[in-house]
Amino acid sequence: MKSCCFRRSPGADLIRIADTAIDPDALRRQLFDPAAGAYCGFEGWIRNLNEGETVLRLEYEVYKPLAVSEGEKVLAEAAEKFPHLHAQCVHREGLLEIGDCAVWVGVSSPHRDEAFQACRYIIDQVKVRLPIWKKEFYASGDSGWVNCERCAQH
Amino acid sequence: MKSCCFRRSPGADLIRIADTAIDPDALRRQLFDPAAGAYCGFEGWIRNLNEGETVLRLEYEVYKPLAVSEGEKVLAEAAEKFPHLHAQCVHREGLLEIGDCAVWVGVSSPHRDEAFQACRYIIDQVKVRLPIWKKEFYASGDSGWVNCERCAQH
Amino acid sequence: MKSLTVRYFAMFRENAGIAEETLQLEAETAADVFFATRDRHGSGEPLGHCKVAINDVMASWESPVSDGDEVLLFPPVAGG
Amino acid sequence: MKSLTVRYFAMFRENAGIAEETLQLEAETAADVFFATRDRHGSGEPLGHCKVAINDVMASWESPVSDGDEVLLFPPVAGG
Repeated sequence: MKSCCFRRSPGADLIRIADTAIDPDALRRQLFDPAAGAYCGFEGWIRNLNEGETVLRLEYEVYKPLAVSEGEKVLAEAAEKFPHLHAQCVHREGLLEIGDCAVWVGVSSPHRDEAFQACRYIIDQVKVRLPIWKKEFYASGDSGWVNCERCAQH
Repeated sequence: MKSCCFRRSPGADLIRIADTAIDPDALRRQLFDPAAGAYCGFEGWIRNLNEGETVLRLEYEVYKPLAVSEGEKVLAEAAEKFPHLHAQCVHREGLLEIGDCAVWVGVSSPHRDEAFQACRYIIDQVKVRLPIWKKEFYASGDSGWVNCERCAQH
Repeated sequence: MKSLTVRYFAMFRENAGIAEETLQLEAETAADVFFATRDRHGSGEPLGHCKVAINDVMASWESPVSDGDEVLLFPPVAGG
Repeated sequence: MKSLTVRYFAMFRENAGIAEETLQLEAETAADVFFATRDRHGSGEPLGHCKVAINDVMASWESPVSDGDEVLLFPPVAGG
Protein backbone atom coordinates (compact mmCIF):
# COMPACT_ATOMS: atom_id res chain seq x y z
CA MET A 1 0.00 0.00 0.00
CA LYS A 2 1.51 3.27 -1.12
CA SER A 3 0.84 6.27 1.04
CA CYS A 4 -0.15 9.47 -0.64
CA CYS A 5 2.57 12.05 -0.53
CA PHE A 6 0.42 15.02 -1.45
CA ARG A 7 -1.72 17.17 0.74
CA ARG A 8 -5.38 16.51 0.16
CA SER A 9 -8.02 19.09 0.97
CA PRO A 10 -10.76 17.61 3.13
CA GLY A 11 -13.77 16.81 0.99
CA ALA A 12 -11.84 17.28 -2.22
CA ASP A 13 -12.54 13.70 -3.28
CA LEU A 14 -16.23 13.58 -3.80
CA ILE A 15 -18.98 11.58 -5.40
CA ARG A 16 -22.24 13.27 -6.20
CA ILE A 17 -25.57 12.25 -7.76
CA ALA A 18 -27.07 15.12 -9.75
CA ASP A 19 -30.56 15.66 -11.08
CA THR A 20 -29.50 18.60 -13.25
CA ALA A 21 -27.00 18.94 -16.11
CA ILE A 22 -23.34 18.20 -15.37
CA ASP A 23 -21.00 21.14 -16.05
CA PRO A 24 -17.60 19.57 -16.77
CA ASP A 25 -15.86 22.91 -17.15
CA ALA A 26 -16.92 24.15 -13.69
CA LEU A 27 -16.08 20.77 -12.18
CA ARG A 28 -12.56 20.60 -13.62
CA ARG A 29 -11.79 24.00 -12.16
CA GLN A 30 -12.48 22.60 -8.70
CA LEU A 31 -9.58 20.21 -9.21
CA PHE A 32 -7.08 22.95 -9.92
CA ASP A 33 -3.99 22.89 -7.74
CA PRO A 34 -0.71 24.75 -8.35
CA ALA A 35 1.08 21.43 -7.78
CA ALA A 36 -0.96 19.68 -10.50
CA GLY A 37 0.78 19.11 -13.82
CA ALA A 38 -1.84 16.79 -15.27
CA TYR A 39 -5.60 16.56 -15.51
CA CYS A 40 -7.55 13.63 -16.92
CA GLY A 41 -11.29 13.85 -17.42
CA PHE A 42 -13.78 11.24 -18.53
CA GLU A 43 -17.37 11.80 -19.63
CA GLY A 44 -20.01 9.25 -20.47
CA TRP A 45 -22.33 10.63 -23.12
CA ILE A 46 -25.74 9.29 -24.07
CA ARG A 47 -25.35 7.84 -27.54
CA ASN A 48 -28.01 7.15 -30.10
CA LEU A 49 -27.28 3.48 -30.59
CA ASN A 50 -26.92 0.47 -28.32
CA GLU A 51 -26.60 -3.07 -29.59
CA GLY A 52 -27.99 -2.00 -32.95
CA GLU A 53 -31.12 -0.31 -31.55
CA THR A 54 -31.75 3.38 -32.04
CA VAL A 55 -31.98 5.03 -28.63
CA LEU A 56 -34.13 8.15 -28.21
CA ARG A 57 -33.55 8.85 -24.54
CA LEU A 58 -32.58 7.17 -21.33
CA GLU A 59 -33.61 7.13 -17.71
CA TYR A 60 -31.23 6.56 -14.82
CA GLU A 61 -32.44 5.17 -11.54
CA VAL A 62 -30.01 5.62 -8.66
CA TYR A 63 -30.24 4.28 -5.14
CA LYS A 64 -28.52 7.27 -3.65
CA PRO A 65 -27.50 6.15 -0.14
CA LEU A 66 -25.46 3.24 -1.45
CA ALA A 67 -24.38 4.91 -4.69
CA VAL A 68 -22.74 7.61 -2.60
CA SER A 69 -21.14 5.32 -0.01
CA GLU A 70 -19.89 2.90 -2.67
CA GLY A 71 -18.62 5.83 -4.78
CA GLU A 72 -16.70 7.15 -1.79
CA LYS A 73 -15.07 3.74 -1.41
CA VAL A 74 -14.05 3.78 -5.07
CA LEU A 75 -12.47 7.22 -4.74
CA ALA A 76 -10.62 6.14 -1.60
CA GLU A 77 -9.32 3.04 -3.37
CA ALA A 78 -8.15 5.14 -6.32
CA ALA A 79 -6.24 7.41 -3.94
CA GLU A 80 -4.49 4.38 -2.42
CA LYS A 81 -3.59 2.84 -5.75
CA PHE A 82 -2.72 5.94 -7.77
CA PRO A 83 -1.72 8.83 -5.50
CA HIS A 84 -3.15 12.00 -6.95
CA LEU A 85 -4.16 15.44 -5.78
CA HIS A 86 -7.90 15.57 -6.34
CA ALA A 87 -10.62 13.42 -7.84
CA GLN A 88 -14.33 13.87 -8.24
CA CYS A 89 -17.20 12.01 -9.82
CA VAL A 90 -20.72 13.15 -10.65
CA HIS A 91 -23.43 10.82 -11.95
CA ARG A 92 -26.80 11.90 -13.29
CA GLU A 93 -30.17 10.51 -12.36
CA GLY A 94 -33.49 10.90 -14.15
CA LEU A 95 -34.27 11.41 -17.84
CA LEU A 96 -31.43 12.16 -20.24
CA GLU A 97 -31.34 12.94 -23.95
CA ILE A 98 -28.84 11.95 -26.64
CA GLY A 99 -25.58 13.85 -26.10
CA ASP A 100 -26.21 14.54 -22.43
CA CYS A 101 -23.37 13.86 -20.04
CA ALA A 102 -24.41 10.94 -17.81
CA VAL A 103 -21.25 10.67 -15.75
CA TRP A 104 -18.13 12.76 -15.27
CA VAL A 105 -14.87 11.80 -13.59
CA GLY A 106 -11.98 14.23 -13.15
CA VAL A 107 -8.55 13.70 -11.63
CA SER A 108 -5.66 16.11 -11.15
CA SER A 109 -2.19 14.99 -10.17
CA PRO A 110 1.43 16.06 -10.42
CA HIS A 111 2.12 13.67 -13.31
CA ARG A 112 -0.04 12.23 -16.05
CA ASP A 113 0.30 8.53 -15.39
CA GLU A 114 -1.55 8.69 -12.08
CA ALA A 115 -4.18 10.99 -13.56
CA PHE A 116 -4.99 8.56 -16.38
CA GLN A 117 -4.89 5.48 -14.19
CA ALA A 118 -6.94 6.92 -11.34
CA CYS A 119 -9.55 8.27 -13.76
CA ARG A 120 -9.83 4.93 -15.52
CA TYR A 121 -10.04 3.04 -12.24
CA ILE A 122 -12.82 5.28 -10.96
CA ILE A 123 -15.04 5.07 -14.04
CA ASP A 124 -14.51 1.31 -14.38
CA GLN A 125 -15.51 0.69 -10.77
CA VAL A 126 -18.39 3.19 -10.79
CA LYS A 127 -19.92 1.37 -13.74
CA VAL A 128 -19.88 -2.06 -12.15
CA ARG A 129 -20.35 -1.34 -8.45
CA LEU A 130 -22.72 1.57 -7.89
CA PRO A 131 -26.43 0.74 -7.62
CA ILE A 132 -27.40 2.62 -10.78
CA TRP A 133 -29.63 1.31 -13.54
CA LYS A 134 -30.52 2.65 -16.93
CA LYS A 135 -33.61 2.13 -19.00
CA GLU A 136 -33.35 2.86 -22.69
CA PHE A 137 -36.26 4.07 -24.78
CA TYR A 138 -35.98 2.97 -28.40
CA ALA A 139 -37.24 4.38 -31.68
CA SER A 140 -39.28 1.18 -32.04
CA GLY A 141 -41.39 2.23 -29.05
CA ASP A 142 -39.87 -0.47 -26.86
CA SER A 143 -37.90 0.19 -23.75
CA GLY A 144 -35.53 -1.95 -21.78
CA TRP A 145 -33.25 -2.07 -18.79
CA VAL A 146 -29.61 -2.25 -19.83
CA ASN A 147 -27.75 -4.97 -18.05
CA CYS A 148 -24.09 -5.00 -17.20
CA GLU A 149 -23.22 -7.72 -19.68
CA ARG A 150 -24.28 -5.44 -22.50
CA CYS A 151 -22.80 -2.21 -21.18
CA ALA A 152 -19.57 -3.50 -19.63
CA GLN A 153 -17.39 -2.14 -22.40
CA HIS A 154 -19.13 1.22 -22.90
CA MET B 1 -4.06 -3.07 -38.62
CA LYS B 2 -7.66 -2.47 -37.62
CA SER B 3 -9.71 -0.34 -39.94
CA CYS B 4 -11.89 2.32 -38.45
CA CYS B 5 -15.54 1.45 -38.66
CA PHE B 6 -16.89 4.91 -37.87
CA ARG B 7 -17.48 7.82 -40.18
CA ARG B 8 -14.91 10.52 -39.63
CA SER B 9 -15.64 14.10 -40.57
CA PRO B 10 -12.87 15.53 -42.74
CA GLY B 11 -10.61 17.72 -40.66
CA ALA B 12 -12.10 16.49 -37.42
CA ASP B 13 -8.73 15.18 -36.28
CA LEU B 14 -6.64 18.24 -35.81
CA ILE B 15 -3.50 19.48 -34.17
CA ARG B 16 -3.15 23.18 -33.50
CA ILE B 17 -0.51 25.46 -31.96
CA ALA B 18 -2.15 28.32 -30.08
CA ASP B 19 -0.73 31.60 -28.83
CA THR B 20 -3.79 32.36 -26.70
CA ALA B 21 -5.46 30.52 -23.82
CA ILE B 22 -6.81 27.04 -24.48
CA ASP B 23 -10.56 26.68 -23.85
CA PRO B 24 -11.11 22.98 -23.02
CA ASP B 25 -14.86 23.36 -22.72
CA ALA B 26 -15.27 24.82 -26.22
CA LEU B 27 -12.86 22.23 -27.62
CA ARG B 28 -14.64 19.23 -26.12
CA ARG B 29 -17.91 20.39 -27.67
CA GLN B 30 -16.30 20.11 -31.10
CA LEU B 31 -15.87 16.38 -30.47
CA PHE B 32 -19.54 15.79 -29.80
CA ASP B 33 -21.14 13.10 -31.93
CA PRO B 34 -24.48 11.37 -31.33
CA ALA B 35 -22.65 8.04 -31.77
CA ALA B 36 -20.12 8.90 -29.04
CA GLY B 37 -20.64 7.22 -25.67
CA ALA B 38 -17.29 8.22 -24.20
CA TYR B 39 -15.07 11.25 -24.01
CA CYS B 40 -11.57 11.34 -22.54
CA GLY B 41 -9.73 14.62 -22.11
CA PHE B 42 -6.20 15.32 -20.97
CA GLU B 43 -4.75 18.67 -19.94
CA GLY B 44 -1.18 19.54 -19.09
CA TRP B 45 -1.12 22.31 -16.49
CA ILE B 46 1.84 24.47 -15.55
CA ARG B 47 2.79 23.47 -12.04
CA ASN B 48 4.78 25.41 -9.52
CA LEU B 49 7.45 22.82 -8.91
CA ASN B 50 9.84 20.83 -11.09
CA GLU B 51 12.66 18.70 -9.73
CA GLY B 52 12.43 20.55 -6.43
CA GLU B 53 12.73 24.04 -7.91
CA THR B 54 9.94 26.59 -7.55
CA VAL B 55 8.74 27.57 -11.01
CA LEU B 56 7.30 31.06 -11.57
CA ARG B 57 6.44 30.83 -15.24
CA LEU B 58 7.37 29.01 -18.38
CA GLU B 59 8.01 29.75 -22.02
CA TYR B 60 7.23 27.35 -24.85
CA GLU B 61 9.10 27.52 -28.12
CA VAL B 62 7.44 25.63 -30.96
CA TYR B 63 8.72 24.99 -34.45
CA LYS B 64 5.30 25.12 -35.99
CA PRO B 65 5.73 23.55 -39.45
CA LEU B 66 7.06 20.30 -38.03
CA ALA B 67 5.03 20.39 -34.80
CA VAL B 68 1.90 20.41 -36.95
CA SER B 69 3.00 17.76 -39.44
CA GLU B 70 4.32 15.47 -36.69
CA GLY B 71 1.16 16.05 -34.65
CA GLU B 72 -0.96 15.06 -37.65
CA LYS B 73 1.03 11.84 -37.90
CA VAL B 74 0.40 11.11 -34.21
CA LEU B 75 -3.34 11.63 -34.62
CA ALA B 76 -3.40 9.39 -37.69
CA GLU B 77 -1.51 6.67 -35.81
CA ALA B 78 -3.95 6.92 -32.90
CA ALA B 79 -6.86 6.47 -35.32
CA GLU B 80 -5.24 3.31 -36.71
CA LYS B 81 -4.47 1.83 -33.31
CA PHE B 82 -7.58 2.85 -31.37
CA PRO B 83 -10.50 3.51 -33.71
CA HIS B 84 -12.41 6.48 -32.39
CA LEU B 85 -14.73 9.15 -33.67
CA HIS B 86 -12.85 12.39 -33.18
CA ALA B 87 -9.59 13.54 -31.65
CA GLN B 88 -7.98 16.92 -31.32
CA CYS B 89 -4.87 18.36 -29.74
CA VAL B 90 -3.94 21.95 -29.01
CA HIS B 91 -0.53 23.01 -27.69
CA ARG B 92 0.36 26.47 -26.43
CA GLU B 93 3.38 28.52 -27.39
CA GLY B 94 4.82 31.58 -25.67
CA LEU B 95 4.76 32.61 -22.01
CA LEU B 96 2.55 30.70 -19.57
CA GLU B 97 1.81 31.16 -15.90
CA ILE B 98 1.22 28.60 -13.12
CA GLY B 99 -2.11 26.88 -13.67
CA ASP B 100 -2.30 27.67 -17.37
CA CYS B 101 -3.23 24.84 -19.69
CA ALA B 102 -0.18 24.07 -21.86
CA VAL B 103 -1.63 21.21 -23.85
CA TRP B 104 -5.07 19.71 -24.35
CA VAL B 105 -6.01 16.40 -25.95
CA GLY B 106 -9.61 15.28 -26.40
CA VAL B 107 -10.99 12.06 -27.85
CA SER B 108 -14.58 10.94 -28.34
CA SER B 109 -15.51 7.38 -29.25
CA PRO B 110 -18.38 4.92 -28.98
CA HIS B 111 -16.78 3.14 -25.99
CA ARG B 112 -14.45 4.25 -23.26
CA ASP B 113 -11.51 1.94 -23.81
CA GLU B 114 -10.57 3.48 -27.15
CA ALA B 115 -11.11 6.99 -25.78
CA PHE B 116 -8.68 6.45 -22.91
CA GLN B 117 -6.13 4.61 -25.00
CA ALA B 118 -6.17 7.03 -27.92
CA CYS B 119 -5.94 10.03 -25.58
CA ARG B 120 -2.99 8.50 -23.74
CA TYR B 121 -1.24 7.56 -26.96
CA ILE B 122 -1.61 11.07 -28.36
CA ILE B 123 -0.26 12.91 -25.31
CA ASP B 124 2.61 10.45 -24.85
CA GLN B 125 3.71 10.85 -28.47
CA VAL B 126 3.16 14.60 -28.56
CA LYS B 127 5.49 15.00 -25.60
CA VAL B 128 8.37 13.07 -27.09
CA ARG B 129 8.07 13.74 -30.82
CA LEU B 130 6.91 17.29 -31.50
CA PRO B 131 9.61 19.96 -31.81
CA ILE B 132 8.52 21.89 -28.72
CA TRP B 133 10.79 23.13 -25.97
CA LYS B 134 10.11 24.70 -22.62
CA LYS B 135 12.19 27.09 -20.60
CA GLU B 136 11.38 27.36 -16.92
CA PHE B 137 11.91 30.53 -14.92
CA TYR B 138 12.65 29.81 -11.26
CA ALA B 139 12.10 31.73 -8.04
CA SER B 140 15.88 31.72 -7.63
CA GLY B 141 16.19 33.98 -10.69
CA ASP B 142 17.66 31.17 -12.78
CA SER B 143 16.07 29.76 -15.87
CA GLY B 144 16.63 26.57 -17.75
CA TRP B 145 15.52 24.50 -20.68
CA VAL B 146 13.69 21.38 -19.58
CA ASN B 147 14.98 18.28 -21.24
CA CYS B 148 13.05 15.15 -22.01
CA GLU B 149 14.88 13.04 -19.45
CA ARG B 150 13.52 15.25 -16.71
CA CYS B 151 10.02 15.74 -18.05
CA ALA B 152 9.31 12.30 -19.49
CA GLN B 153 6.96 11.28 -16.74
CA HIS B 154 5.08 14.57 -16.36
CA MET C 1 -39.56 -17.76 10.19
CA LYS C 2 -38.12 -14.28 9.91
CA SER C 3 -39.90 -11.07 9.17
CA LEU C 4 -37.90 -9.39 6.37
CA THR C 5 -38.57 -6.23 4.42
CA VAL C 6 -37.54 -6.84 0.81
CA ARG C 7 -36.94 -3.86 -1.49
CA TYR C 8 -36.89 -4.22 -5.26
CA PHE C 9 -35.07 -1.88 -7.63
CA ALA C 10 -35.29 -1.03 -11.34
CA MET C 11 -36.26 -4.14 -13.34
CA PHE C 12 -37.02 -6.08 -10.15
CA ARG C 13 -39.43 -3.37 -8.97
CA GLU C 14 -41.17 -3.26 -12.35
CA ASN C 15 -41.49 -7.03 -12.41
CA ALA C 16 -42.78 -7.21 -8.85
CA GLY C 17 -45.14 -4.29 -9.36
CA ILE C 18 -44.19 -2.99 -5.91
CA ALA C 19 -41.12 -1.28 -4.47
CA GLU C 20 -41.10 -3.20 -1.21
CA GLU C 21 -42.95 -5.70 0.89
CA THR C 22 -42.56 -7.36 4.25
CA LEU C 23 -42.47 -11.14 4.07
CA GLN C 24 -42.26 -14.01 6.52
CA LEU C 25 -39.47 -16.18 5.13
CA GLU C 26 -37.42 -19.23 6.08
CA ALA C 27 -34.13 -17.65 5.07
CA GLU C 28 -30.62 -17.93 6.45
CA THR C 29 -28.75 -15.90 3.85
CA ALA C 30 -29.33 -13.09 1.36
CA ALA C 31 -29.27 -15.71 -1.40
CA ASP C 32 -32.19 -17.49 0.27
CA VAL C 33 -34.16 -14.23 0.07
CA PHE C 34 -33.29 -13.83 -3.62
CA PHE C 35 -34.53 -17.31 -4.48
CA ALA C 36 -37.58 -17.12 -2.20
CA THR C 37 -38.72 -13.95 -4.00
CA ARG C 38 -37.66 -14.97 -7.50
CA ASP C 39 -41.23 -15.47 -8.66
CA ARG C 40 -42.07 -11.96 -7.49
CA HIS C 41 -39.11 -10.08 -9.03
CA GLY C 42 -39.38 -12.37 -12.05
CA SER C 43 -35.75 -12.27 -13.01
CA GLY C 44 -33.98 -14.83 -15.09
CA GLU C 45 -30.72 -13.13 -14.17
CA PRO C 46 -28.20 -15.42 -12.50
CA LEU C 47 -27.47 -14.56 -8.90
CA GLY C 48 -23.87 -13.66 -9.79
CA HIS C 49 -25.04 -10.76 -11.97
CA CYS C 50 -27.12 -9.24 -9.20
CA LYS C 51 -26.16 -7.50 -5.96
CA VAL C 52 -27.61 -7.28 -2.49
CA ALA C 53 -27.49 -4.89 0.45
CA ILE C 54 -28.70 -5.49 3.99
CA ASN C 55 -29.82 -2.48 6.03
CA ASP C 56 -28.19 -0.10 3.52
CA VAL C 57 -24.80 -1.82 3.58
CA MET C 58 -23.53 -3.75 0.55
CA ALA C 59 -23.49 -7.44 1.40
CA SER C 60 -22.64 -10.75 -0.21
CA TRP C 61 -25.14 -13.45 -1.11
CA GLU C 62 -23.70 -15.54 1.74
CA SER C 63 -24.41 -12.82 4.31
CA PRO C 64 -26.80 -14.00 7.06
CA VAL C 65 -30.14 -12.25 7.43
CA SER C 66 -31.80 -11.58 10.79
CA ASP C 67 -35.38 -11.00 11.82
CA GLY C 68 -36.34 -7.40 11.03
CA ASP C 69 -33.62 -6.85 8.39
CA GLU C 70 -34.25 -4.84 5.28
CA VAL C 71 -32.90 -6.71 2.24
CA LEU C 72 -32.31 -4.69 -0.95
CA LEU C 73 -32.28 -6.69 -4.18
CA PHE C 74 -30.37 -5.07 -7.03
CA PRO C 75 -30.63 -6.29 -10.63
CA PRO C 76 -27.49 -5.98 -12.79
CA VAL C 77 -26.18 -2.42 -12.47
CA ALA C 78 -25.43 -0.23 -15.47
CA GLY C 79 -24.00 3.10 -14.44
CA GLY C 80 -22.20 5.49 -16.76
CA MET D 1 32.48 20.49 -49.41
CA LYS D 2 28.74 21.14 -49.17
CA SER D 3 27.00 24.41 -48.53
CA LEU D 4 24.47 23.72 -45.76
CA THR D 5 22.16 26.04 -43.89
CA VAL D 6 22.05 24.94 -40.25
CA ARG D 7 19.20 26.12 -38.02
CA TYR D 8 19.45 26.01 -34.23
CA PHE D 9 16.47 25.82 -31.89
CA ALA D 10 15.85 26.57 -28.22
CA MET D 11 18.97 25.75 -26.14
CA PHE D 12 21.04 25.26 -29.31
CA ARG D 13 20.09 28.70 -30.59
CA GLU D 14 20.90 30.34 -27.27
CA ASN D 15 24.23 28.57 -27.10
CA ALA D 16 25.14 29.45 -30.69
CA GLY D 17 23.94 33.02 -30.29
CA ILE D 18 22.39 32.82 -33.76
CA ALA D 19 19.27 31.14 -35.18
CA GLU D 20 20.92 29.97 -38.40
CA GLU D 21 24.05 30.12 -40.46
CA THR D 22 25.26 28.80 -43.77
CA LEU D 23 28.40 26.68 -43.50
CA GLN D 24 30.71 24.85 -45.87
CA LEU D 25 31.01 21.38 -44.38
CA GLU D 26 32.47 17.99 -45.21
CA ALA D 27 29.35 16.12 -44.17
CA GLU D 28 27.71 12.97 -45.48
CA THR D 29 24.96 12.58 -42.90
CA ALA D 30 22.89 14.65 -40.49
CA ALA D 31 25.01 13.25 -37.67
CA ASP D 32 28.13 14.71 -39.34
CA VAL D 33 26.44 18.13 -39.27
CA PHE D 34 25.58 17.72 -35.57
CA PHE D 35 29.17 16.92 -34.65
CA ALA D 36 30.70 19.51 -36.98
CA THR D 37 28.63 22.25 -35.30
CA ARG D 38 28.86 20.89 -31.75
CA ASP D 39 31.22 23.66 -30.64
CA ARG D 40 28.74 26.23 -31.92
CA HIS D 41 25.53 24.81 -30.36
CA GLY D 42 27.59 23.89 -27.30
CA SER D 43 25.51 20.91 -26.28
CA GLY D 44 26.67 18.11 -24.09
CA GLU D 45 23.50 16.25 -25.00
CA PRO D 46 24.08 12.84 -26.56
CA LEU D 47 22.99 12.59 -30.18
CA GLY D 48 20.28 10.10 -29.22
CA HIS D 49 18.46 12.69 -27.14
CA CYS D 50 18.33 15.20 -30.00
CA LYS D 51 16.39 15.22 -33.26
CA VAL D 52 17.02 16.48 -36.77
CA ALA D 53 14.99 17.57 -39.76
CA ILE D 54 16.18 18.16 -43.31
CA ASN D 55 14.27 20.67 -45.44
CA ASP D 56 11.36 20.66 -42.97
CA VAL D 57 10.98 16.88 -42.92
CA MET D 58 11.87 14.85 -39.83
CA ALA D 59 14.98 12.81 -40.59
CA SER D 60 17.29 10.35 -38.86
CA TRP D 61 20.88 11.01 -37.96
CA GLU D 62 21.92 8.58 -40.71
CA SER D 63 20.02 10.58 -43.36
CA PRO D 64 22.33 11.88 -46.12
CA VAL D 65 22.68 15.62 -46.61
CA SER D 66 23.07 17.29 -50.01
CA ASP D 67 24.53 20.57 -51.09
CA GLY D 68 22.00 23.36 -50.42
CA ASP D 69 20.06 21.45 -47.76
CA GLU D 70 18.66 23.14 -44.71
CA VAL D 71 19.46 21.08 -41.60
CA LEU D 72 17.41 21.76 -38.45
CA LEU D 73 19.05 20.74 -35.18
CA PHE D 74 16.61 20.11 -32.32
CA PRO D 75 17.75 19.79 -28.71
CA PRO D 76 15.75 17.37 -26.49
CA VAL D 77 12.07 18.17 -26.88
CA ALA D 78 9.78 18.82 -23.93
CA GLY D 79 6.22 19.38 -25.02
CA GLY D 80 3.23 19.23 -22.73
